[in-house]
Amino acid sequence: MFKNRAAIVLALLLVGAVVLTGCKTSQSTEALKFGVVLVGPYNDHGWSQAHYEGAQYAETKVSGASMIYLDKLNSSDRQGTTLEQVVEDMVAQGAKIIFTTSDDFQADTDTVAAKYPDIKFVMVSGDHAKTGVAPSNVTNVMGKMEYMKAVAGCAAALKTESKSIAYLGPLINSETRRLASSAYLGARDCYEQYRGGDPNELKFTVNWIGFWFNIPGVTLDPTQVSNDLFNQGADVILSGIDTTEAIVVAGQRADKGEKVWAIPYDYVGACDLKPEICLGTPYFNWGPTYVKYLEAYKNGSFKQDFVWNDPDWKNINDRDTSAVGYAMGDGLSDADKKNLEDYISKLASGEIKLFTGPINLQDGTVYVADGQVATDDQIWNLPQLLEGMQGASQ
Amino acid sequence: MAESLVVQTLASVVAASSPLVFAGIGETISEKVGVTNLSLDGSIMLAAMTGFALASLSGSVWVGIVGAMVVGALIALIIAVSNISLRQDQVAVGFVLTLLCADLSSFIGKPFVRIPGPSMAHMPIPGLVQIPILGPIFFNHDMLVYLSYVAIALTSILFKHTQPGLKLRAVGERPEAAFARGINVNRCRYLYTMLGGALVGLAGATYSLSVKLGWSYRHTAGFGWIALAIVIFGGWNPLRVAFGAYLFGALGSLASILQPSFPNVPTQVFQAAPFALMILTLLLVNAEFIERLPLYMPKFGNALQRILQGKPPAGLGKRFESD
Amino acid sequence: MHIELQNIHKSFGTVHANAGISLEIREGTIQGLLGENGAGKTTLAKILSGYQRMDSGNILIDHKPVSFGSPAEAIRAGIGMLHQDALDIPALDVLDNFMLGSDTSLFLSPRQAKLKLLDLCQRFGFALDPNTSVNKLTVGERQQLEIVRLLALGVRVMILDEPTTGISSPQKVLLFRTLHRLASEGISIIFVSHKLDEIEQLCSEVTVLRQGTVAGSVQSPFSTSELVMLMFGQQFSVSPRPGITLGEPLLELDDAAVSSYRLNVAHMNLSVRAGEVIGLAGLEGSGQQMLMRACAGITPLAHGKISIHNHDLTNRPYQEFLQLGVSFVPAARLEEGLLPGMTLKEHFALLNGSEFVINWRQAEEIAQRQISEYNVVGTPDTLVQSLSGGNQQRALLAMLRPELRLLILEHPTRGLDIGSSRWIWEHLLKRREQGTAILFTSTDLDELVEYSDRIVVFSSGIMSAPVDARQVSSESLGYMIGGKST
Amino acid sequence: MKLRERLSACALSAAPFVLTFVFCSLILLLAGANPFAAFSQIISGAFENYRKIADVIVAMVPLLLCASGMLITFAAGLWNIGVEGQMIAGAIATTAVVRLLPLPAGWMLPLTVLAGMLGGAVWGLLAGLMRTYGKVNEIFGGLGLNYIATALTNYLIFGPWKPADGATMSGTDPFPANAWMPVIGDTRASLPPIIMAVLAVLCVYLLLRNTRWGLRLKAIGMNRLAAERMGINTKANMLLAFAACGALAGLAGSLQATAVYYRLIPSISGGYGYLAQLIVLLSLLRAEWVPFIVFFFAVIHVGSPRLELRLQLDSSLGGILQGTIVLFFLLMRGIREVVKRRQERING
Repeated sequence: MFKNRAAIVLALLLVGAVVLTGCKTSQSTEALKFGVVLVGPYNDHGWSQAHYEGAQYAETKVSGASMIYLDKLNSSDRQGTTLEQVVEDMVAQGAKIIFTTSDDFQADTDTVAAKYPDIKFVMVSGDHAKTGVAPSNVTNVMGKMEYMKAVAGCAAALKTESKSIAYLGPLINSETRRLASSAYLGARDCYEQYRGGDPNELKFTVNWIGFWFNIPGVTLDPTQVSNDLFNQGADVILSGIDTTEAIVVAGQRADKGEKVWAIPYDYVGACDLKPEICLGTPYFNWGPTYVKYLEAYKNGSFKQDFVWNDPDWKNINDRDTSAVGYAMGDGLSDADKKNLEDYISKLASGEIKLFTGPINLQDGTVYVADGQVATDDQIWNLPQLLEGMQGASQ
Repeated sequence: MAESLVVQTLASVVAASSPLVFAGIGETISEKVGVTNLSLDGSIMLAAMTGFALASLSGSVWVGIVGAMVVGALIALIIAVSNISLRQDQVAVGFVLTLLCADLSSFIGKPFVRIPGPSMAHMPIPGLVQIPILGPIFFNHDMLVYLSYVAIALTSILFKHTQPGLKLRAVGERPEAAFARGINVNRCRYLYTMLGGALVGLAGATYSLSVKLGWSYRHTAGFGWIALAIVIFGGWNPLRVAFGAYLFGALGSLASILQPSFPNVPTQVFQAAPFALMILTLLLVNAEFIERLPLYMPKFGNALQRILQGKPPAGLGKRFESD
Repeated sequence: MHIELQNIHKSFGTVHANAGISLEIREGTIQGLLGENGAGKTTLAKILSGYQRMDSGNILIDHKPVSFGSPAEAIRAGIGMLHQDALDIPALDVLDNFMLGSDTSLFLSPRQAKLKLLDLCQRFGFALDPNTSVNKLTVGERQQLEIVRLLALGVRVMILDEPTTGISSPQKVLLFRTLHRLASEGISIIFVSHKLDEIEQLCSEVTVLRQGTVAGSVQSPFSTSELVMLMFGQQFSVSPRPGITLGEPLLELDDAAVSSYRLNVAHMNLSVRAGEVIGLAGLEGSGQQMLMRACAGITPLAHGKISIHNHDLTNRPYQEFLQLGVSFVPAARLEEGLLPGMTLKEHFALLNGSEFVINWRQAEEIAQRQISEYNVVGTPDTLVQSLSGGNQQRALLAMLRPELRLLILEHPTRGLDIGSSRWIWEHLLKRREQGTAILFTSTDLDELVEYSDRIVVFSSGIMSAPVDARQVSSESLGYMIGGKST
Repeated sequence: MKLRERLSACALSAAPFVLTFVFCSLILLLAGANPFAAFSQIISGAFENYRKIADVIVAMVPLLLCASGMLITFAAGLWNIGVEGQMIAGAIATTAVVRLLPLPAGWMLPLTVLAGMLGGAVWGLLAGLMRTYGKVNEIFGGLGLNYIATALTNYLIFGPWKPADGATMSGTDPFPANAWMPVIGDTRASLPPIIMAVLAVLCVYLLLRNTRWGLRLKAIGMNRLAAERMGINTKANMLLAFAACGALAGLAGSLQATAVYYRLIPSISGGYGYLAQLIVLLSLLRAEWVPFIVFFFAVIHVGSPRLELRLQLDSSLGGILQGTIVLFFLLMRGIREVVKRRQERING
């Protein structure tokens, strides 16, 4: 008797579970479901988490919006799963607009978008909408992180005592080259302006690990590379990768009494891991961007475009308006902060223009002639690191 | 400048190699008693996750360390049970556990990914750290790094100078002879396999609490395989295994230090280096010519052979059943 | 110590190895335990030394019942055993082996142990270097190490299982002298053997086992015919050596040398004619194995020439030797000869035929035919590891090709009872009549003398000139093996 | 008595599945999730519609190919852990043919298949040579070669075969249309790979059962020394086994490139090599069981990303399911043997 009842309860539970999960997928028509495809873990304290929280922000700002996400979509973490499968599943769940958030997804986004002409795609960090390769339901967006990288470089130059700054680079492409170079230019500017030094005596080393984050056996181990960069005499390390190894290693070494600092990347809260040695974080603030596209979808104004968002120069840290920002770190002294604010205001006013000539490429060829300012296209497609930087360009 | 670069780099190498030392020594103990624990890659990962998670939850690194050691010992226990008592192929079970533990660490460890957490306190040893060159290289670390030295020394003494160590070696070399001498072979195997597993677990904790602080998805993947190869390279001798671990650490550093100097060499060459190196060292220690060294060089051949070659314990993987 | 065994039973699966054995051993005597292979001697010895558990029965020491769960308990009770194949650890050195299990303190005390070892060695005239690795010792020396080790543990009863297999005559003399001396010091010795002459020489009393039961106990002096009767339940007559005409020269070794990192054997000259039987005598590891493996094409020659049937095969691949009709039957049957896990049928299928797709029916037929022709107790679907030793050897012979020029056998009758041994030799002699030359090793000197036409003696890597088997006795052979000429 | 025995045998063989279910449920509860919801998501993720079922078949193709290849090496007693690398080598060779040879449409696909098999075979031979002539255990040799193959792919993708608009982890530029395997309807499945996979399993089944080479390999696996004494050239046969397994794995890699991704991507092997290893362990080296286990594993593989999408659970649960089943299977097999032996002792 008792056994029977247990079996019935079990069966009911099973049925209930299936029904419940089935129900979840069909909701009221007012809702706007959107998909977010992340390349790394949603909680990586870096690039992917910045997107994840941006999407969460959009959920609170756009009525009816709700997110479906899949993280770690890369060929080594989620082997055998393709973007197409993910999009298919998201569409099956009712997603109308899908954010694909890595340059890795660029080619696949085009293919999938062609298969789903009714779904809108926001492809982050790519440029196929500009080059005309992408189908018309794909748009590109990116933030002008170059400015914030320059600020980061400036912070590093303000702090360095060994006159040696290191940049922990991911893989080599035009995006990573221009970001590393921006940091370099910012460092030179500030070293000259605020510390009165000769920028040529600054050493700026870039070490590439091979991907946006560590994949054992595929990339170099960023923990080890960070340590080696410090061992070689750098005392400030700028992270260009999606994850947090640089600040973790710096924190570890600071605990040993070394005077070292780190500047993490991507995620506004990245300094949390070791606030006292953090010189700040150049971060992406994706919330407004997500809101913009969701609203555009709702009122039917979504169109193909290539957008490279400036920061909101009125307040680069305004979470409702600015695409990129710079979170000050506790490692900066008040004087440093003041200098940094000054530098930011000069960038805002246009008094300082990054990528102002003369700029030579690493092999010595002139890229921007003396007195000229590089165009956006020139910056976007930077073919090499700049003269004076150490590290591989290709 | 150049000297400080070398000293600093060597100090990092010593610290970064300490988990490999623990894992290599643990595996050596386990293989020396006749049981291969192939699950190292997964064990280390699961132990690293558990260690960090427990340390974060409790606020004490030592809770994490003990937890990680328990995890390592339990995984070794599964291998021991299935091999000794249930007569299953230890390579098969070890391989399954490698994959399983890695997945478990991802699943259970999800809430702990890249959160700030406790780490071992830096603890220079007063006095010793002042020794020029050696001081900063060896005595300017944390407790776990010093424990790795202790592990090397104790294991070496255990093998060479103690009665339990002699029994352990006998069991691994010829279980039936050990049994004839009054040793409880299977109990001995259980015991040391688990001890070895606990050290493997400690290696995991060392990663997440001392070397690669915190936890992230597949945080330590690949190191377990290298540790397994180091045991062969080290010829099942704790001192040589430790040397192998440091050598691998040093060569890894060399790859990242050299990268900027060779901008034309594709970075992938540096990235694959540890594994290519693993194959090369195995080819070297197994090479036929070492077998013949005493023939080529009557004088030093024997000594050189002993240095280069290590014979696996003869009873490795051989089951023993009395009756 | 006085030991009494009452009604000991022990089964392995369906085999009743000890079926109610009762036995008494008085203090300070040398008690023989005689029986052919498989009579249950070793099982009984292992039970008494705690290595195996009995199914039922009683063991009384000084009239008090005891039971041993492990060798440790037996040693604690004063009973130690020397196994047939010395159970030591070759990878460790002599001193480590001596210390292993003898000390209860945490740290080893090698200096004290060394003194003790050397002292014991001196008492019995053994020459053991504490620091050499055991795998460099001879079988006799390993035995000596075991004896002193057990004595150091305070053993009062010592069981020796077939201790004279593989040791030289001088070592045997030394061993017997040692045993007499131990007995005179009050230590009881149980001497397990299937060799009548040794029992007669050494023991004061002998118990004969047959098929797991006691066939009888006899006091010294013994009558050989009575012992044989007890052992086999019948008498054997020695078959007369058949006259044979030797054929043309078949195997030629010309100043051949083989080297391994352990041993170099040089200057091997041998000419074997078709139908000739050559026995290779020598202690284990004296070089005879290397000669056999060189003749079989397994080990390459470092120097010199080898030709078979007028084909120069120097450093040619093993396959060519096979094609020319050379076959090698190793002693380690399950390790080197057969494929545990495979059935007899699969073995025959593997060795017969060359077409890509196997004709299983044909393989079954061949297997069935060979099984019945060679009296193998089994079916085509029997897994080889479940065959008894004698049947494995028969199966190995059944798998040989019918026409062979040269058959090389390592210890063809090791571990077999007399009946099986005789059957094997009948078969081998049939082959020699068809012109197959036979090269074999044995540790049984009688076997060498009885079946060989000529005998070659190896001693520490030096090969003697062949001697006519009719002109040597097993005694003189024993001395030649030990490096002494008669 | 008989019935009782049969029932207990039945219970023992069901035990791994039950235990896996219990174990994974516990883990899910620990993670604060509803186990039933999780399992039903996996099932529905694999069977929801015909396109999903086709995805299961797509995942089955490389698993079948790799598992059947591994049956060959396992028969010879070799633990070919290098299947991943052999898949990658096959994919690289295929990509080389597509990129470097301007072939007419009809020639392209057959040639990519051959190139893939050749590439995989060469990579397999490398591990084999290290094993037979370098005495490096194939586990370490194979594993090292896996990492080297991965590095080689990355080098090609970030170096000589860089896409026109910059290198990324998403791989080379897509292949031209003549190097795309045709798909069935609007699914992602393609017929020729399915046929090749089925043929591979069938051939390996017959090879191991009825051919002399298969028997020789088994002999080597059982006792290499004895096989050598019997006149079998063990080194050559082992190398051949490595090459054959490599060829099948290479074919799998080649098909991943021409029928799934339509380009070379990093880690194109997708972990299928390791998964196939588990499958072969579970099959007890019996080819006839492989297709069923492959199907089961493919369902989990295709269904588990759902956990993440719908329940915010890490999809590594799929791997946990697969691993635990094999582990419990091995343990239960051991327990069954122990029980059997004990009974024999009592009865005997």
